Amino acid sequence: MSQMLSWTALLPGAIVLSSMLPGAFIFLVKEESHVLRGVLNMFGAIIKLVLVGTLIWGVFLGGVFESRLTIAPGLDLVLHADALSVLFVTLSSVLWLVTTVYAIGYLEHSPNRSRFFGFFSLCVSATVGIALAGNLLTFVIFYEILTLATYPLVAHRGTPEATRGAKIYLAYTMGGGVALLVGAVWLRALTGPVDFVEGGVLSGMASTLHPQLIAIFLLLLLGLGVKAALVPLHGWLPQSMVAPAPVSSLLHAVAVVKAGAFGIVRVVYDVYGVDFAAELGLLIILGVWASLTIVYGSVKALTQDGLKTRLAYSTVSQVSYIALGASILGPVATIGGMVHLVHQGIMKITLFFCAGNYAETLGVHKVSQMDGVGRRMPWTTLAFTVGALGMIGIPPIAGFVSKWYLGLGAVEAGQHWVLLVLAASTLLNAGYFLPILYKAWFRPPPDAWPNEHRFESRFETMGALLWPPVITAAFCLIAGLLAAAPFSPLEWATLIARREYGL
Amino acid sequence: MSAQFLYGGAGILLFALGLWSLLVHEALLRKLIAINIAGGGVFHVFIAIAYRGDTAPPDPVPHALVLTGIVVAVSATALVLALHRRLEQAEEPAADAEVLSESASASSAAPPPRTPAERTPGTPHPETPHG
Amino acid sequence: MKRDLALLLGILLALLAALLLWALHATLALEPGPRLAELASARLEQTGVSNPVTAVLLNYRAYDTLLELAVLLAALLGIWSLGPAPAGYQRSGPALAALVDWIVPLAILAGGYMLWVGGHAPGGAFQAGALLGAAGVILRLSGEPSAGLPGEPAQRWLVVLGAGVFALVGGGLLASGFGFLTYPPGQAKWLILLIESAATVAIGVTLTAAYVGGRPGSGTAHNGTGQSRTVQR
Amino acid sequence: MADLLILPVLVPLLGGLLATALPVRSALVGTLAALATSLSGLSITLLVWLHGDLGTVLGGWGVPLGIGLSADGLSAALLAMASLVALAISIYAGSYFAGSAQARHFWPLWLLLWSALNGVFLAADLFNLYVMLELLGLSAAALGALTGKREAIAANLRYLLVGLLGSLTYLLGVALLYTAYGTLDIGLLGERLGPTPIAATALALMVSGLALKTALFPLHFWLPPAHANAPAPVSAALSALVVKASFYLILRLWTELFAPITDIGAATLLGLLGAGAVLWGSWRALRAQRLKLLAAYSTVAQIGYLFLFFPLLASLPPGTARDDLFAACVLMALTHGFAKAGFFLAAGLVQQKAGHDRISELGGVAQRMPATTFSIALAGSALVGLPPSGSFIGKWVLMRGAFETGQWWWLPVTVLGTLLAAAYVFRVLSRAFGLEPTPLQFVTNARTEIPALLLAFASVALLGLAAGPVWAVLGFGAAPA
Amino acid sequence: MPTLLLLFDLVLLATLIVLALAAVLSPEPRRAVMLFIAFGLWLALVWARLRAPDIALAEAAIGAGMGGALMLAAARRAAHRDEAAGRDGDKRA
Repeated sequence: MSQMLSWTALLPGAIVLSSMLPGAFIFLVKEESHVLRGVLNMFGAIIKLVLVGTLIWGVFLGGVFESRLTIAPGLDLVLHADALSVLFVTLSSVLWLVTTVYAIGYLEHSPNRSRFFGFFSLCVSATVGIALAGNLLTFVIFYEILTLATYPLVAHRGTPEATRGAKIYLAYTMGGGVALLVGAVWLRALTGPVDFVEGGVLSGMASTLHPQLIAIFLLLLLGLGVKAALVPLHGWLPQSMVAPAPVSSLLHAVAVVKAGAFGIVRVVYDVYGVDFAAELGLLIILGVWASLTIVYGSVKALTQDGLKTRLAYSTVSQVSYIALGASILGPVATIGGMVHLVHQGIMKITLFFCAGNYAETLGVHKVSQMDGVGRRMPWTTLAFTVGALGMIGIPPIAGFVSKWYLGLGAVEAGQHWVLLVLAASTLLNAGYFLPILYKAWFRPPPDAWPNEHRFESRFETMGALLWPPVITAAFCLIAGLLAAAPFSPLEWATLIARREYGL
Repeated sequence: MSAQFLYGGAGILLFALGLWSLLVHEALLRKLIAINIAGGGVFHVFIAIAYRGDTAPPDPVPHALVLTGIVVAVSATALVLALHRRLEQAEEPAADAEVLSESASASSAAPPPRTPAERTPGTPHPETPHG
Repeated sequence: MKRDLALLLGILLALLAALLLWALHATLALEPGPRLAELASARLEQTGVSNPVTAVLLNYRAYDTLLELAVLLAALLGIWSLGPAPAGYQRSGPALAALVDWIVPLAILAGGYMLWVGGHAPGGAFQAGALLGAAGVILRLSGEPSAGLPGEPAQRWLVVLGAGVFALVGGGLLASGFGFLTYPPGQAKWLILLIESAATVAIGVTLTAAYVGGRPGSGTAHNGTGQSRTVQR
Repeated sequence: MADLLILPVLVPLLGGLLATALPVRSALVGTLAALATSLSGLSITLLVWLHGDLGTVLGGWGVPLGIGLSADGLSAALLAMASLVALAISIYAGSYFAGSAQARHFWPLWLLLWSALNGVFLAADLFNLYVMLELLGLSAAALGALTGKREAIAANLRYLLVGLLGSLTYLLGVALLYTAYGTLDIGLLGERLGPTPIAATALALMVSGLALKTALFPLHFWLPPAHANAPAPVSAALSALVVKASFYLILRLWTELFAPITDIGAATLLGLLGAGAVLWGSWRALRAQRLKLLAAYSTVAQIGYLFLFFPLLASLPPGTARDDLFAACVLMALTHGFAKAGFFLAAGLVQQKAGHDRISELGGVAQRMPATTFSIALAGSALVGLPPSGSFIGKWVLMRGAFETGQWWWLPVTVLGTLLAAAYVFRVLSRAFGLEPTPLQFVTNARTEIPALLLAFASVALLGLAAGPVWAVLGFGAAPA
Repeated sequence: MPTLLLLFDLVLLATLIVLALAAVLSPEPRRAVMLFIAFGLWLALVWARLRAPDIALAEAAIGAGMGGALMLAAARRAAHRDEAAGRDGDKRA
């Protein structure tokens, strides 16, 4: 770091550290000092938001932000902020603040909270690191740190199921991580240091290397597919629903799953380059695999009675929309995929928050127990409804925007079969969300809830549990209605697409 | 200088003999004798190549090396024997209790518990030491 | 099975020996020349001693000898860490007692001579130390449980003496600018004598203590199992 | 300035002698000597970093007669690791042996072992190395048997015999070299040595003797019982430092002294043995029922990884690619040193508190000591080679080298080894997430948990994110590969 | 190399090898140690022949002497235990 440390070189590093350092201190905080822990958490979240705000403004103006740490000659840890990374950083920072508030409320009297919030902050730092990674080595490093940081969260409760779920989670992600590592090293051996460059790096490679490049892509896809929950590799997601609600919501709806999808997008756009990938026929493989997952996820969701497991399978299918968007050649489909990255995040986190509320307040874990929930907890169920309808793709909620652009992009690229996939999945979404809404609003509530808690708050449940889902539901509406406004997810996705395709 | 080769050769034979005995015999004392003989062999090689006929004075450097080697060998022997004696003592109560059960044979201390898998198949390696 | 495993090993090691013999022969056939012999004797007079082996031991390669004393000390510390000494031997009969009264002083005297003669003739610290050790062994065998060794504190200082003097002389020379174990021209002889005598005493005590085989604990030692063993026949 | 080279050997030796003479105050003398020794070791490393290789001949007689000391990049790096790890072990041992009768026996032997270790790293004379290896082996075996339990004594008895056999084989190799080339100094020998039968025989003898002492795969049988039954600080020193000394010698002899005659065939043999060590060691670690036995088998596996570098180094011409591989090999050795020492120290605490170290019943204890469990987690992730640890960087460069030299068969070994390592590390860590009561605070006993935590942290963050200095000390500069 | 001297050397070395073989092959501990001490002394003799008197003295005094004494004590203990075992009808060597 010989050159003068201008603040543009410090910002990306500061964003990653803004949650890592408080996290490290939280480990040392004594269990009973809640206030200190709360302050550290909120301090980290707010600082990160402020930094991300300046980053958005800087990147929008075309500024270059890069922190480079030379681990060893030829091995650089690079944090580079480009349009794509800002999208994911903003998503995870905003949702981290909301989830922290929710988690503080949710874990009111549970044990081991210092440990929980310590690893929670590490997790977000890893996610932000993945988002800001400037080369393949940094990406792999933060990708593995994410695995290490999420394992204790999944196993947090300590029950035998939690340990079993965590073990399955670890088996999948460790295998994926090793596949990603081998692919990355193979690519590094062929082409030298692989920095992410908008438009791709490999387009100029000699044709003799093409078979190797295809093999490398499959390896990378295998590694990333585990976290992106592509079909055969998704087994860990439903199993790790044993984790507490904040973990399921932030990690398995936003951080971990999106890291995989984000990785696929990075590899396709910034390593291979879309045109070169299409030339090698990789997009077809990706497209088919994503479509399979979309349909499979929705079908499995139909039959799940557990509310969180149903949402988990819904996540499996929804995340593949992003992969699908990346696999269609054309800026419009790219916009659809990118914007779905944000929309799916805010919608799914709302649903998981609501699921957490039902479990915490009424002891309702199964869909069959949700009769008349709307009457008892109107606000939470309203937020759930907004999220569910958004998932199905009903305008004006955000989900519709991304499906619309995906469909448009598919038509433009001449891949009409994608429309069929979108239509089928929309129907299936309706198939597993509408019954829940019907039960919640129109069925009479049972005489006694399985495990009701009376909270002394004025509203239906504790404030810290109620407001987060309502806020994120509002985000869904705003992202849908004001899609054309500046700095909306859609506008930013258009900016990304324009820079990726060099328009 | 056939004398140097003659004596050096004897040294190498002693080393091989010591190595063979170390790998084959079970009893610790025999292993210890084997190691000392092998050590003697190596030192003998040094002294043999230091010998430069009856006229010229021999090369003092290998002599000093061998002296150091002998002292090192004897200190290692002393430590091995002390460890062995302590091992026998540790087995002693087992022997006293032997009146009750016939399992522990006093004559040879039971080899330390070794799962069969630990013996790497095929490759010769020094056996477990017991009295 | 044991029988043919031994045979197989024998054949293998015979091959190894043959290989080594062939390699040795191939080398000696090339007349590899006097090695360090000429060089060592050429600069002998600067070393302060006339016996070439002692010159190598205490001047050219003094560092090795220092470490060798450390090895001896490490072995003794290992023995001491393992437990108290076993019971001593039966009081010897009058004949052996009389013989011992003669041999032990003689051995000590011979050790002193061996130390002194080491400067210019075969002998030296290690052989002298071995003689002192032999005296200790004889005392131990003739029923003296402490084998002529003083109490624990004194034993610890004596055992440390050899390597201690050596290291301190080396350190002193290093501090005074000559370099570690680089004797100033005039004083080489006296420094070597000082180191050798300290080493002789240390080696004698160490070897005897090693033969006693246990911590210089309190009173008659009984073995690890707590009950006092009958005196060994 | 090169005269200071003797200090890292002289200071612990004098400390050890003083600790022997004053048993009552051995802990105080030991700790002070430990501080002074690590300072002297680190200052040597600093000197080598600033001024390049240092060399001197003791006694002022010039190389063929006198004994040379030398410190180049490789020895400086290992000396720095040894100084830091041994200092942490000394602080840990201060509290671990506090008040026990073993303390007076531990400190003198420990300082002699440390002196021998520094001596091995600084020696430039083959016979001097033999005496150093003997002192190292003897004091290590004596320390290992400190607990006095039957298994410990039997294991260390076998360790001592194996060590003697290894040293004698090495000495016979030295004898043959002296016969042919008439000198014991490594530098002079390097100039005179040519591809003759005697040199090849000497290489075979010396390397097999040292392989026995560094527990390379088929010759590893003695290591697990010896390291698992020793007291915690001793097993940390055995696994992290003593085994490394023999490996360091093999690396130095193989790549420098015997460079003219070491070809790809012999290097591939070492690689295959290393691969065997990785697989067999990891498999046995996975099946080990005791925590310290798991750590010992993990050492066998990690030593295997280090030998995987030999065939790659042999097939690359001297250049930045080869320098990177060499530096990565050194980095993995250093990281394993820090991580394994941290792991053993933490495991020792768990054993001390639980009274046993059977993995299946460690859940409760592990949860009540968060700092210790965190050290095991950090050290474990460094042993597996997960980022951001130094061994991850090492494995990254190892795999890249395997791809670039076309020797792809080392990849499945590394991948399988990493997965097996992840399995046995997380088998231990999953115990720490039980339904035990929440621990009151992070650190329970500072004087023992902080050293273990710092060692584990160094292997992960320090070497993982700032491995640049390793390249710099080895003199490979920052030329971007 | 005058034949007489060669003959002398051969006899010297042959005895050395025979002593070593005997020491290695004899199962009874005390007998083995005795033979080992004889081997040590003979080795000292050989080295005296090779004009290395200091080392011959050291080998005799330390190698055969001290080493032998230590081993003798161990051999006697082993012999006692063999007899004790012998008395109890367990014939294991």
